Amino acid sequence: MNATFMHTFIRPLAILYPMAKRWLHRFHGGVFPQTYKSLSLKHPIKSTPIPERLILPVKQLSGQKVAWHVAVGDTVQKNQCLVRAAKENKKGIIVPIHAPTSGVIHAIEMRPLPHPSGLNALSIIIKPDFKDSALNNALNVNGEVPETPQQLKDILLNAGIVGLGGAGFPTFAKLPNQTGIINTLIMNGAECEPFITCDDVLMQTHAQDILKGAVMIAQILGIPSIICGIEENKPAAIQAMNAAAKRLTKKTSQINITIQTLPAVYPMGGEKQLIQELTGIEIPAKTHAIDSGLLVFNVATFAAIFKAITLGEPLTQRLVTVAGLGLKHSYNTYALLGTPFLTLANAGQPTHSIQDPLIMGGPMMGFQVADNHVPVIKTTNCILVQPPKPATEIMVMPCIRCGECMDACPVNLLPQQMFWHSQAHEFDKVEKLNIFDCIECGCCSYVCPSHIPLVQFYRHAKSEIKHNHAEQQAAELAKQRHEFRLARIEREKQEREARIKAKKAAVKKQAQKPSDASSAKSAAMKAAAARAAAKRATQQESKQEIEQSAQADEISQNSPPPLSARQKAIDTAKKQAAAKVGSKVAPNKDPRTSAKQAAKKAAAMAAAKRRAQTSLKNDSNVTAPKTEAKTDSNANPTQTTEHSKQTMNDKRTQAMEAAKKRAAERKAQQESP
Amino acid sequence: MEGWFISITAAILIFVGLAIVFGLLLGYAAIRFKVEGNPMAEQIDKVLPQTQCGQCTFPGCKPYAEALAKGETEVNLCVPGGTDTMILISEITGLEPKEMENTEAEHKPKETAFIDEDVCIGCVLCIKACPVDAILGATKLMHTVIQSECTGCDKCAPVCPVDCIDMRPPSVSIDNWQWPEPKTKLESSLEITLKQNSNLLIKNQKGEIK
Amino acid sequence: MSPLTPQSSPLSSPFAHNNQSVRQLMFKVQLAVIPALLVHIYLFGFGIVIQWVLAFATLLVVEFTMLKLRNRPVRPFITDMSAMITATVLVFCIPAGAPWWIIVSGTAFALIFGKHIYGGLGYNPFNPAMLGYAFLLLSFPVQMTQWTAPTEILDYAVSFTNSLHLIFTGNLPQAALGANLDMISAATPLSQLQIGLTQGQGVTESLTPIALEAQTHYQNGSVINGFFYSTAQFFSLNSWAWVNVAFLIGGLWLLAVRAIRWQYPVGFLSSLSLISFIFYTIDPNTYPPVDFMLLSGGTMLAAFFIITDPVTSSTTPKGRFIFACGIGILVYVIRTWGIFPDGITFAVLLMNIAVPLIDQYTQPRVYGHK
Amino acid sequence: MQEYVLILISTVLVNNFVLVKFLGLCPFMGVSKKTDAALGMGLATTFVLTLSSVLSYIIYSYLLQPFGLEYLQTIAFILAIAAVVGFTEMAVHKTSPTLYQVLGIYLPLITTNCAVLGVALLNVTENNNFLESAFFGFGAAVGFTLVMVLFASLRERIDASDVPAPFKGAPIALITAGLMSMAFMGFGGMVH
Repeated sequence: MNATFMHTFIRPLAILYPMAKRWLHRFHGGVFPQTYKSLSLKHPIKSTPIPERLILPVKQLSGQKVAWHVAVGDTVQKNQCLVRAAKENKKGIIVPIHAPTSGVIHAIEMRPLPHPSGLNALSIIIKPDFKDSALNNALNVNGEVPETPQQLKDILLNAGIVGLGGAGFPTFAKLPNQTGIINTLIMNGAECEPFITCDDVLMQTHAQDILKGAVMIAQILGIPSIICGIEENKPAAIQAMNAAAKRLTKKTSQINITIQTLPAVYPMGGEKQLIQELTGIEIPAKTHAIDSGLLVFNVATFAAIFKAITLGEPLTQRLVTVAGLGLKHSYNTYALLGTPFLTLANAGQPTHSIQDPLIMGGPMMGFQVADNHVPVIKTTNCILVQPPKPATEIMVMPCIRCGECMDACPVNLLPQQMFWHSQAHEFDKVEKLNIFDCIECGCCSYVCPSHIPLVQFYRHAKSEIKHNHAEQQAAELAKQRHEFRLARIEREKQEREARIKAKKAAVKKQAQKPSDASSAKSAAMKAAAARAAAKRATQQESKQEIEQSAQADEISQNSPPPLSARQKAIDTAKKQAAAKVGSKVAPNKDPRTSAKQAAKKAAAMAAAKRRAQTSLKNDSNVTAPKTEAKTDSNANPTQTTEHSKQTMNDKRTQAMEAAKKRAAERKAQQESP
Repeated sequence: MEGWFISITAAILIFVGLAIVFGLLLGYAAIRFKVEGNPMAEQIDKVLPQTQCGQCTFPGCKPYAEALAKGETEVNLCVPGGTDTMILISEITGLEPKEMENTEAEHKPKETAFIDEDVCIGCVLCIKACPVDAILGATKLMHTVIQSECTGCDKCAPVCPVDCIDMRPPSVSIDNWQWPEPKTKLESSLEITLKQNSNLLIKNQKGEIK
Repeated sequence: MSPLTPQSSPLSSPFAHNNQSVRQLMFKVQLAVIPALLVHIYLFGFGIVIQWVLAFATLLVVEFTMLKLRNRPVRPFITDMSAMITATVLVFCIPAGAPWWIIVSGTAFALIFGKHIYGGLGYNPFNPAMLGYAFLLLSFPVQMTQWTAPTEILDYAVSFTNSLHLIFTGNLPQAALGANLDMISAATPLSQLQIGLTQGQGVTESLTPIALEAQTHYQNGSVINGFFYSTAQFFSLNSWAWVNVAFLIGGLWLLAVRAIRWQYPVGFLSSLSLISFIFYTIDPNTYPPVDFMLLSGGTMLAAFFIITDPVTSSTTPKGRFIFACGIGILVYVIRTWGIFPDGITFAVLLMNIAVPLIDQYTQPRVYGHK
Repeated sequence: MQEYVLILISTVLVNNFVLVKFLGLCPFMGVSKKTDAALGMGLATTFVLTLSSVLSYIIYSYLLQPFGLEYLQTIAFILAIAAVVGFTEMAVHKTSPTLYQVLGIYLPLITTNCAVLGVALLNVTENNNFLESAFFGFGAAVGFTLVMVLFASLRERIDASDVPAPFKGAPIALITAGLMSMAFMGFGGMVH
C-alpha cells in the first residue's frame, strides 16, 4: 500500500486510536514513550572543563592478555596509546586505549565499572596537566583513503573505535575481509530512546564528516548503496544530512546515498528493527547482519572513522547527552573518555543533590550505575539524572496475561509466557519460547499494567539457562574423565597382573636353568663381571641386541605405573582442556589407548624375556619396588629399578640416598663396557 | 448331574485354552521384544551431577545409578544434587521420593578446590584421590587444580597431609556475573507480613508459604 | 539460585512506564457495563440493582477473608476490581428476581473456588463468574430459570420495594398483583425456543410470543419508549435483544480503548454466525436464524465481557481466535442439542480447560525464525 | 454409520469415562503431571482398551455364551486384559524406552484400570455387536486420552501458580478434576 496514503489515513486515526501508529512501521510492536528530547536540544553543545582525574577502565576478557605501553608515573600526551591487546591473542577483540588528554599516569588500580554489576576493573588513572598537548596524527595515517579492507581494519583497530551506539563491539571486527560482500551500508540515525540527542546534534553539526566516513567505507568495501535512517522527530538532522548528501553525491556518483525518514517509534534504533524498516529484510536467527549482506553502524561511529582515517585521531572523546528531569539545564557535550559521571551531572545544575544512582543510557535500556563516580566510556551516549523517586511506589501485581507486552514486543515473542515460566523456574520452557532472541529493549516492561520487571526476569533467566548449560557440559566432562580414569586404573591393574605372570614364568624358567641364572647374577652383582656380560652380549644374536635396545626405549618412555598414570592424566587433561567442550573425548576404548596398551603388553613381554637373563634378585626388586630395604640391599639395580624407585619414593632423604647410589651405579655401568 | 459336569469341564477347558493362547502370545512377545541392558541406569546417570564425590557411598555416580536402577538403594543419597535430583530420580525410577537427610548441603554454591602452592609438599595423595584427574603435578613438585575440570567433590581436601587444599566459590567477574532474580514488590510486602507472623510461617525461596 | 548472584540487586531497565495499571483496565471494563445496566433496569426493573448490591457485599467479605487467610496484602488486591467484574457478570447471568442466597452463594463459590484457591488474580484457570454460574445452574435449577418478565409484557413495573420483597422472601407482597410469582416470570427467548421445539413446533411458531413482544409493545408513553418502539419495529428487537445491543455498545468502546482484544468478539461472533447460518440454511424450521442466535441469551455479554477475561483465555493472538471460535461452536452445539438453554457457561469452561494446550501450540513466529 | 459416530461422540464427550462416569481415575490423577506422559499413557490405554474390548467381546460371544458360562465373564475379561497389558508393556519397553520410563508403574496398572474392565462389561450389558464394541472401546479410550492431556496441561499451569499451601499438589488437582467434570456436564443430554 502506498506509504503516503497510509500516513494520511492513519495519522488522523491515531488521534482516536493511538496504537494505530504501530501500523506505520514494518516491525512488530513498539512503544511510543514521551521523548523529552527538547530538554537537551534547546541548548548548544556545551564545553566542559577537563576533570581532575580521568579513569580509563581496561577491558579484560578472561584468557586475553594486554600489552602495557605505560607505567605509573609516566607522562603521557593526548592521543598516546596506553595499552593494547597483546600480540599473542588469537582473537584480538580488545581495542587499544589512548590518553584523552596530556598528563601523568597517577595510578593503575581497581575502580568500579559503568556496568550494572558495579564490579571493579583495572583502570588507568590519569592526572591531567591541563595543557592538553596532543600528538598530531597519532595513528600515522597519510590522509589518503586506505585501499584494502585490511588496511582499513588496521586503522580502525589502532584508533580504538568501537560501535558508539551502545553495544560497543569493536568496529574493525565487524568489517569483512573482502570487498563485495556487503551490498548495503546502513547508517543508524534513529535515536529512539527518550532524552538522548547526541546523535541528533552530531548529525546537525557534522553531517559532512559522517557521510564522508560512510562513503570511505563504501569505497573500500565496494558497497553500492548507503541508506541513512533518521526518525521523523529530528527534522533539523534530516535537513542537514540531506544537504550534505546532495553535495557528496555530485562527487561520488557511483555510490547511491539515501536519507530516509522513519516513523518515530521505540525501538527503531535497534539494529534488526532498523534493517527491517529500511530494507524489509529479517535477519535469520543466530546470524548477523553481515550474513545478509548488510553492515550497520551508528552515525557517531562514522564520524569517528572519518577522523581516524583523515586526521589520524584515535577515539578519545565522544558526544554525551547529560539530561533528565532532575536537571535544570540538560545539555550535550564532548566528554573526554574517563570523565566521572558525577562531574558531568553536576554541570547540569541538578535540582537536588545527586544521591540516587545515575543512569547510563536512556530510560528504556540504560542501567543504574553502582557508583556515581564511574567514568564515561566509549559506549556512554547519555547520562540520565532522574529526580528522587516518590516514596509511594506502585505495587507489582500478578500477571493477568493481558498480552500488552506481546503486542509491544518488537521481535514478536510471548513475554507473558516467558515470564510465567521464568517465575516458576521452568527454564527449559523459557528457552523453548526463544528467550535468546529477546533484545531486552524494555517495551514489555514499559507497557505492563501489572508493573512486572519483565526484562530483569529475562536477564536472570538467560544467565540461569547459560549457567545450567555450562553445568551440564561440566558434568558431561566430569563423567568422561571419571570413566577414563576408571578405565585407566583397570588397565593398569591388568598390566600389573600380566607383568606378575610374566615374572612368574621367568622365575620358573630360571629355576630350570640355574647356571644361566648364576652367571647373570654374578654379572649383575659385580662391576668387574660386566665384562662377562659384554662377552655374553656379543655372543648373542643381533636380534637379541635389538630387543634390548627396544627395552631401553621402553623403560625411558613407559615408566612404571604411578608415574605413567600421572603423565597420562596430565596429557589427557591438557588435551581435554585444549579440545574443550563439544569435542567428544573418546572414552576408554580409544584406539590410541588400546594401541598403547598393546605396546605396553609387548614391552612387558620383552621385559620378561630380558629379565629371564638377568638376576633373580633383580627381578624381585622390580616386582616389589615399594620395599625400600630391598632396593638398598640390591647391589646392582638396573635402570628399571631406578625409575620405579624414583616414583615410589616419598621421602626426601631416601631419594637422596638412592640418587647417590644411582650415581655410583651409573659410574660403574659406564666403566663396564 | 450330567449338565453340571459338562459345564464344569467346559469352563475348565475354556480357561485352560485361554491360558495357553495368552501364554503363547506373551511368550512370543517376550522373545520378540526382548530388551538388552538397563536403559534406566543410563537415564539416572544423566541426571546425576557427576561430581563423583562418593557421598552416596558408591564409588561414583554411575555405580549409584546402576544400584538405583536395580532398586537396591535409596533415592535421597545424592548430596550435591539435592532435592531437585532426588525428585528427578524418583520420577525416573518410580520410587517414593524421600526427604534429603543432609539438607544443609543444599543450595550450597558450587565450589572448586584451590591448592595453596606455598604449603604443598608434592605428595600426590590428592592426585590419587581426584576422581576426574583434575589435579596436575608430580612427586615433590607443587600441584595445581585445573579449575574448569574440578567438580568440587571435596575428595582431595581430607587426604592432604598438610591441609593446603581448600574449597572456594568461583570469583565473580564481568564475564560470569548474573542478573539477580527480581524481587517484586509483592514478595517484599509479603515478607513484611510474614515477619509479623514469623513464628507461624516459614517462607521458602519462591515466595510460597509453607 | 546460583552462587554468582550478588546479594544487593540492581534495578533493571526500563526506567519508564506508560502508567497503565490493572486497576485502570478493570475499571474500564466496569464502566462499559453501564449502558447494559441502565437498559436492564429500564426494561426489567430494579431487581438487578439489589442483586448487584448483594453481590458486592459478598465479594467484599469473601475477598477480605480469603486474602487474610492466604496472607496476602488486602488493599491492593481488593481494589484491583477484578472481583467486581466477576460479580457483575454473575449478576447479569442470574434472574433478576432470584432469591438473595442465590447470588450470595454464587459469588462466594466463584471467588473461593474460581479464584482464591488457585492463588488469586492471574492464576485461575477457569472463569470465576462462569464457575459460579455453572454451580448455581447445577445446584438450583428451579430458581435459576425463574426469569423476570420484561416490564412491557407485564404492563406493570415491579417496584423497588416489591423487588426487595421478592428477593428476600421469595414472593411478592400480598398487596401487589395477588402475589403470584408465575405472573411475573417468563421464559427467555432461548428457553421459549427449546420448549417449543420439544413440543414439536417450528422455530417461527415457538418464537411468536417473543416476536409479538417486540412488535406490539413500547407503544405507550414517553420519548424513550417511542425510540425503543421505532427501532424495535425496524430491527424487530425484543427486550432481551435490547440488553444485548447495550452490551455490544459497551464492548465496542472497550475495543477502542484496548481493554479487550478484537480476536475474542470477532472469533466468537463469526463462528457462532457461521454455524447458525449453515444450519439455518439446511432447515429453517428446526434451527433458529442468525440474528436470533446473536441477540439472545448472553451472547453479547459473553462476546465482550466473559470470554475476554485475559487470565482464563488463551494468550497468543492465534490462540485467542481459536479459543473464541471454539466457544462459538460449543455455544451453538449446547444451545441446539444440549439440555441447557444457554450454553455459554459450559462452552467457556470447556474452552478454559483447553487453554494451556492452545497456548502451547499457537506460539507466533518469532523475528528471524522460519 | 450414524450409530458409530454417535457411539464415538457419546463415549468421547457426553459420557466421558473419566469426567462423567468417574472410571479410570487412578491413572487420571497419577500420570497427569506432565503432558507428554499423559499423552503416552493415553495412547497406551487406547491400544489396550480397543484390543481388550474386541477380545472380550470375542471371548464372551464365542466362548462363554455358547457354553452358558456368562457368570465367568469378569474372570475371563481380566485374563484377556492382563494378557493385552503384558503384551503392550513389552512392546512399549522395546519400542520406546523413554515412554516406558515415563509411564513407570502405571503401565502395568492399566490392568486394574477400571475403565478397561468397565468397557468390557458395558459392552455385554449394552449388547454391542463386534464393531460397536470396537468403537465403544476406542471412543472410551480417546475420551480418556483427551481429558488426560487436557488435565495434564492444566496441572502444569497450576503447578506454577501461587496455590495456597494446604491445596498444593493432589488437593488442587482433585478440585480441578471436579470443576472439569462440572464443565463436561454441559454436554449432558445430547446423546443417550
